[in-house]
Amino acid sequence: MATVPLDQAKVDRCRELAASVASDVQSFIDKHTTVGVERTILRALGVDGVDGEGVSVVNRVIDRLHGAKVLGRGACTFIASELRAGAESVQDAAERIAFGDDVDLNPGISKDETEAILAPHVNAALLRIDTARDERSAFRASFPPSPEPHRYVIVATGNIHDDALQAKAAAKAGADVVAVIRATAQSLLDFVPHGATTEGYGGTFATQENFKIIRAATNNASTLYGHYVQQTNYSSGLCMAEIAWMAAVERLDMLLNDAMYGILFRDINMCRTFVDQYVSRRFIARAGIVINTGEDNYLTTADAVEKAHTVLASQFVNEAFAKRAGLKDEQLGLGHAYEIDPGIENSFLLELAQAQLIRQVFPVHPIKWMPPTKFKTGDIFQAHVHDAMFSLVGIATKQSIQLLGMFSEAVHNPMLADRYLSLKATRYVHNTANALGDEIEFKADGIVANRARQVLDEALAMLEEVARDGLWDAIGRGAFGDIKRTRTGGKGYAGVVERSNDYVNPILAALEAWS
Amino acid sequence: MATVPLDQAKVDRCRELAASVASDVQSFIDKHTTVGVERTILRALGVDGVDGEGVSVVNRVIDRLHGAKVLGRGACTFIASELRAGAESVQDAAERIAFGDDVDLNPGISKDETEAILAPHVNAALLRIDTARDERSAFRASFPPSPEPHRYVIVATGNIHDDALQAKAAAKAGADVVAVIRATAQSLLDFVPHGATTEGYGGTFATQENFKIIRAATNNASTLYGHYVQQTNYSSGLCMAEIAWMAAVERLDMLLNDAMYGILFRDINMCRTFVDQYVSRRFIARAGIVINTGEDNYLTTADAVEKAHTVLASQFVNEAFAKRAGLKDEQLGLGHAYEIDPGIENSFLLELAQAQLIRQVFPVHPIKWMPPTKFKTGDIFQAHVHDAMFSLVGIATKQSIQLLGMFSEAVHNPMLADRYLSLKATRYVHNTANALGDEIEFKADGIVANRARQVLDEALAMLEEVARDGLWDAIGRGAFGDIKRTRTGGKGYAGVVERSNDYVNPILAALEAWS
Amino acid sequence: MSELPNRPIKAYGDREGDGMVQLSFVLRIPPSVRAREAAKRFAESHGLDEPLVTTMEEAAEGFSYFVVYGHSKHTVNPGEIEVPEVKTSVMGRDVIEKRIKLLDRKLVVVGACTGSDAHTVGIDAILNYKGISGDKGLESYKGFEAYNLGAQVENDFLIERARAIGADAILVSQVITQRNCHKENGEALIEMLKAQGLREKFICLFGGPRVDHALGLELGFDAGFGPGTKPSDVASYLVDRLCPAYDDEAPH
Amino acid sequence: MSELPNRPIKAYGDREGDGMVQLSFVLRIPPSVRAREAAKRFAESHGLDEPLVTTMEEAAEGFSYFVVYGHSKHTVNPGEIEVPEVKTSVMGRDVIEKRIKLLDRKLVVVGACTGSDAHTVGIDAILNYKGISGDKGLESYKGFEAYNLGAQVENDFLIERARAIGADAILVSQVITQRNCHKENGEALIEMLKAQGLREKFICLFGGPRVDHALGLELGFDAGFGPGTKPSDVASYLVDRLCPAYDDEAPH
Ligand code: B12
Ligand code: B12
Ligand SMILES: Cc1ncc(COP(=O)(O)O)c(C=O)c1O
Ligand SMILES: Cc1ncc(COP(=O)(O)O)c(C=O)c1O
Repeated sequence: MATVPLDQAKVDRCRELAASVASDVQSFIDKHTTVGVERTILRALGVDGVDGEGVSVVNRVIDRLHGAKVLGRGACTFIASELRAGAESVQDAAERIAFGDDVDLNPGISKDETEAILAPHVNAALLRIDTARDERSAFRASFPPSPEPHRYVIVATGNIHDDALQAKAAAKAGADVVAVIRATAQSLLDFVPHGATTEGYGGTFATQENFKIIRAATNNASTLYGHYVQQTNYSSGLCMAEIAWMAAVERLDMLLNDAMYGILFRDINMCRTFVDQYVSRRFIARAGIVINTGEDNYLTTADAVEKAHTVLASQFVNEAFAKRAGLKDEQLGLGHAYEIDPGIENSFLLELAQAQLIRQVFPVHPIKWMPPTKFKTGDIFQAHVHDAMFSLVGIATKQSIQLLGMFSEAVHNPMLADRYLSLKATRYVHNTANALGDEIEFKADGIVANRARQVLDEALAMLEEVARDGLWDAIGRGAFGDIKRTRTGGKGYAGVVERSNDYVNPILAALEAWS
Repeated sequence: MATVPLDQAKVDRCRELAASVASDVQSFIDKHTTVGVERTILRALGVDGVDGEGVSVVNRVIDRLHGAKVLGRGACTFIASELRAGAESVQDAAERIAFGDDVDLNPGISKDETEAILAPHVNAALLRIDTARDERSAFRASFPPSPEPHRYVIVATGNIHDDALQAKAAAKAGADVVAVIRATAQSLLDFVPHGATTEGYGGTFATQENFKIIRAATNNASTLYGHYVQQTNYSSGLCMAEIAWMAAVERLDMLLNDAMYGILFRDINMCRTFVDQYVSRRFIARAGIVINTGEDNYLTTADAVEKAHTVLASQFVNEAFAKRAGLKDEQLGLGHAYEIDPGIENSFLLELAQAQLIRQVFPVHPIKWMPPTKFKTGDIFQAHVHDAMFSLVGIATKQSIQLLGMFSEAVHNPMLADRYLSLKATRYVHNTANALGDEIEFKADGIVANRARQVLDEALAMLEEVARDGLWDAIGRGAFGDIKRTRTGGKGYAGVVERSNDYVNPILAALEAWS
Repeated sequence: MSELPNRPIKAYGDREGDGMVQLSFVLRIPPSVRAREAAKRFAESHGLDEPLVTTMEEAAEGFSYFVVYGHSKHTVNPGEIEVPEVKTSVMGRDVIEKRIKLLDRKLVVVGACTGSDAHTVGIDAILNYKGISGDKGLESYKGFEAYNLGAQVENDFLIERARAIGADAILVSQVITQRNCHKENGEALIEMLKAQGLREKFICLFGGPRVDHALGLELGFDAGFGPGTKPSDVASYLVDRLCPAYDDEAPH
Repeated sequence: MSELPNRPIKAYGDREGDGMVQLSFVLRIPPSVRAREAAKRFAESHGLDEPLVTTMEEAAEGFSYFVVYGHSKHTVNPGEIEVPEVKTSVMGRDVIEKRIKLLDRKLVVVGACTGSDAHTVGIDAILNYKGISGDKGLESYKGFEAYNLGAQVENDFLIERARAIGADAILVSQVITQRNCHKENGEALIEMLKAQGLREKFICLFGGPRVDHALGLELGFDAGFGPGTKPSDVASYLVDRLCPAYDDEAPH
């Protein structure tokens, strides 16, 4: 296979530096919780439903506890205390906390007592995740494995029923993975909408019911068309962890999940994001879900030639965080993208270099290869060719997951025909050049090899700096995606809570204890 | 540069065999002339114009001589005899032969006398060609050379004035070469239409006036857009030689011209074609025009995987014929094409192999790379991607001239927008992957290398057979393009004439004497 | 075919009824703010609501190329569409051979690409042994005697040959369609046959990439065959027209 | 702009007046002979003569995708089109700086991508030093003081900041256009300014990939800027509106 020269010592050093970067942040994470994390734990324990105003019970519970400044003990403390006080079920306990007049917000209950009371519920919570995972795996195993790159398309009508139709259409046309894009502003909502939804701007709300509807559609499509169709969504934004749990129990295969995307691209507070990403990933690890990180996005705000190394550096950081959350390499779909200005001479070679470098640095990781977007214009014919070159690099460098480019990228969310034509073109390119990567070698001192060397060197230099300054400051300087954020700025900071000494979270503890 | 393994001994052997194939046919050629050849000589001597019915004077002259069964002496004999008899000019002499009542059809005039009488006219004829060539070269030299592959597009409105507009449009969009496609049935006409034409099915008539109009337009475009725009047309069909002469004096840069295309694809008689191609090429050689051979066509009627070697074998034969007509390697734009079923796995690799093999076998030849046509469908989006892969092979294997694929190939002759988009996409692909060929190497024993070996071996085996049986019989068997033709079948056989002992053709002699 | 909706439907972008269509064209005006507006209005005149001009580029001096998306107001009712279709259901090779056997002679067919048209690949696919996409040509059947006259065949020559060999069917291919020359060539053959009182002697089939059954009928042929036709389609049609049915075969 | 033809023109394929256009769409019917005919009629209803359905493919179960070429009957008269255009002619950097100098203070601008829109690349291109395609952003001018509030900025916050810094101009970017949310966001800002009696205090500019001057005006802004806008366009416009002209400059 065509390889670029790779100095393994440098790669090892990058990993070492990233590990230290992540450890530094992890020490913060381990001392904090967030409203999102606690809501997630409630959901995992089985709390469900909305009140008369359509507000989720989990939000009511956590808002109350947070308002009372007692969330630092962890939601479990209060559930256990209500159960002890006679609540019939976890749901009942939650409703008492949410709506009850006489709820004890400073219960005298020890960590041990809480753990003991919740033990059966914790077991049930874990069993639910494990069962969903095993069910998904068994179903998936009943189909032949799809060749890589897996072809990933998005649907985004705003109406979940239309999305289901589009998902099946895509599956028939050869899609291996279907993502339902979220409504534009959902990531800034500090709650997860409830039920099936039929209205959304720029995408469809991620709700548990919507997940169910798409899972039914993709499973149906798998059976009909004889290949397994993966489902994915976004564990990102202010409800990162809750969505991770929903995805776990609704048998999703993949999730967009990144340690820094929300900070950079959604202006979500760093402290919040770091804590949330950790907990979300603990669930993801257990559920056997593959994550897709978002480094591709950097190249939409920063230049893809100058800042290519920031993608690689960030991937090491994402990897380091993921490891701390128990994810296996096989679950790390690190993201990168074909975003170099197509007008640059030999840009195809630079893209080849980057794609191949990342393939080699992360050899067993299900690398996620993202299409050109920024330099797409409304000339759909030209855009289609641009995507073809992208697909060619995808197959030549053996990327694992390929999000298909759409010729209408600069126009609208993809429509039925756009997706159909993209799948058709991609199938052609992948098939006609299937063995290309095995057929060629790169010249030892050529453009490709030198570019790969350069990017690794620059990533290493950058990681040295980040490790020296700490991630907080690096982000403050605009190291990633040319975007600067401050430690206490951004959305959702108010939802970050320091854990008190008697903080208790037996579900997280169980996830952490699991290998 | 990425190369395929090439056994030079086999290549040499192919050339040797092709030479013997061509020599065998050449001995026939040297003993014959045709109505087309003789008309060409008249044109070269300056005979021009049409009669009241719009029939060219050259046709009238030759028809009369042929009707009288005296053409075996060569038209020059009669022109000289009329000049001796008092004709004021060559034109007058021709008109006397064409329309006169008392013309001597069995003149007592020796070869030497004919040559002596025509000497000044022959000199003028040669000077006209040389002047046109030098003018073209000088103009071309005033522009920077265009990078290869030269981008070649066709225009084909049927109306020469619209064609001129389209030619300039294409030049602005980056075309290096503009071809005016001929009207559908012109190649079967045994005369060249006269004047500017505005009606044509499937293309525009090749006439001397039309050549002038396009030359003016392309020269104007060269000046406006700062890069030289080459003009090309078809020296093919029953008037192969006449058109070659017209192109020579009207300063065309290239001509579609093949030793066998007319036989196979137009069912033109072999004897006729072999003689005509020889004489046409003698003019082409002197004019410094680059020819494009038509082996690409084989892959529209025969399978491009199974019959790839027939393309290579035929190129050796075309080369051998061209050498016998005085053409230099630098004038031999041997044709081949991207016509493998795009649905075949690794078809891209097979195309790479073929393109690279031919590039290496004919290293200084301005190889002509033709786009997919047969497997194009009316899905213009998919067709555009198919063409992009073709362009990529073009740049990676450094083809010299690339006829651009059109996404509307299965729909209509290209329109303004089709050409514009094709040029745009090709420019992108060539630029983005400019150095690809220098960057990669093919695996020594891979699909590409083995395919190249196989094709060369098969071509060699085929040439052994053709040399053994002779070209006449090989064509009779369907060796090229799966099409069978017989020696005396096909159109235009009646126009083939055995040269008599006193056959005289001082123009051809001069061309033959030129190095 | 009765499952087609019998109500007006709109184009489908990604939701029922959104009417989304994509349009591209060139106008002879240079790119400008007004040119963009002209393109928008031009699109509107086609019945496109809220047209979005996604591209305006100078395709040539004084010409702009546009891509537009818009919501088409128009509908079509598939249920109301009547269009002639070749009725024969395709038979297997054995059925074809068996039914020709009942006739006790071979079916003789002659085909050509007529006029100045030199595109033989289509007619070759139908007649020659090789066939297309694994479906072998009529030549490959024991029951057929197939003559392929090739390209650029004049109508009178084709008729002459058909008579000479006692053909059951004449197969005409026309690929070049510029200014409807395929229709002229096809019609001319039928006229010529009629003039010679021979029309009824042959089954006449018309084929090519721009041909459908309706066009074949319109020009006076018995049937028309378009893109994707397989030799077995043609064989089935001819057998259905010319050979007796045998008992154990379902009627149609 | 007077050079635009003042007569109805048709689309141009490869000859004046041929009207050729290309159309693609999906209909919710499976591929069939009748579906092809339905596509043809659907194309005809858009005013396409002799529509040629070049592709019919099953894009999904029960859906067909079509590509059609046809000769459009429609015309548009470019001469009749009146469309508002930003009038300023673009100035060089030195002219811009010189004219701001005449004002004796800096021009203060504040920009943001408002509502839930997170697409900052466009407003960054206009405001930040880096600029776009070699044209540096307003920050790079000595005469400008540029504040970029980034993404997802609420209208009230934007107004508050504009007041606080004494802005001359407010720059709003809107990229997401689903169901016209960009129009709503833009209009809401203007309404809010009006309600607070502040509309006249600021020059208000609207921009984004689906924006043009007409839309800007429609929503109550002073101007609208679309795809391809350069920082120097915006700088020129602002200088033209806010700074005195100096003598040796041609009037406009
Ligand atoms: C191959 C080809 C050629 C070859 C033909 C070789 C040969 N011996 O056939 C060569 C290179 C010689 C050639 C030349 C030209 N070609 Co050409 N050619 C093509 C091409 C690429 C493919 C056609 C093909 O083989 N299709 C495959 C066959 C299997 O499909 P088919 O013909 O549709 O046949 C099927 C059905 O239609 C049906 N069928 C067909 N006939 C019949 C008959 C019967 C009785 C039945 C039952 C069924 C049937 O069954 C077949 C099997 O399914 C097309 C573009 C394209 N991709 O379509 C252009 C195309 C057809 N050619 C075109 C042109 C203009 C020419 C030229 C005139 C160009 C020129 N000016 O020089 C010349 C001249 C040829 C001439 N006088 O006819 C145009 C036609 C435009 C138009 N619509 O009028 C096309 C569309 C290309 C283009 N975009 O310009 N061409
Ligand atoms: C980059 C990008 C992103 C980045 C944004 C990063 C960032 N910080 O900006 C990321 C990855 C985060 C992103 C996310 C999303 N995106 Co986005 N994105 C794009 C993309 C690829 C490029 C946009 C861009 O940067 N263009 C380059 C700039 C320079 O151009 P511009 O914005 O037009 O700006 C120029 C002019 O318009 C003008 N201008 C712009 N603003 C202003 C203001 C003033 C005052 C002036 C004078 C001029 C001016 O000047 C600029 C310079 O010339 C487009 C697709 C495309 N190719 O267009 C999709 C696109 C815009 N995104 C889209 C969508 C739907 C989303 C999401 C909602 C998807 C989802 N559901 O998750 C999310 C959510 C974002 C949100 N809430 O806003 C859609 C929008 C569809 C629509 N029309 O509504 C697009 C078209 C993609 C698609 N086909 O679906 N996206
Ligand atoms: C990791 C990650 N999360 C989320 C998103 C987008 O989701 P949202 O805009 O809903 O946060 C992206 C970008 O597509 C992403 O890469
Ligand atoms: C050598 C050669 N001559 C001529 C032609 C076509 O010209 P015509 O059909 O007018 O003979 C071709 C094919 O395009 C060709 O390759």
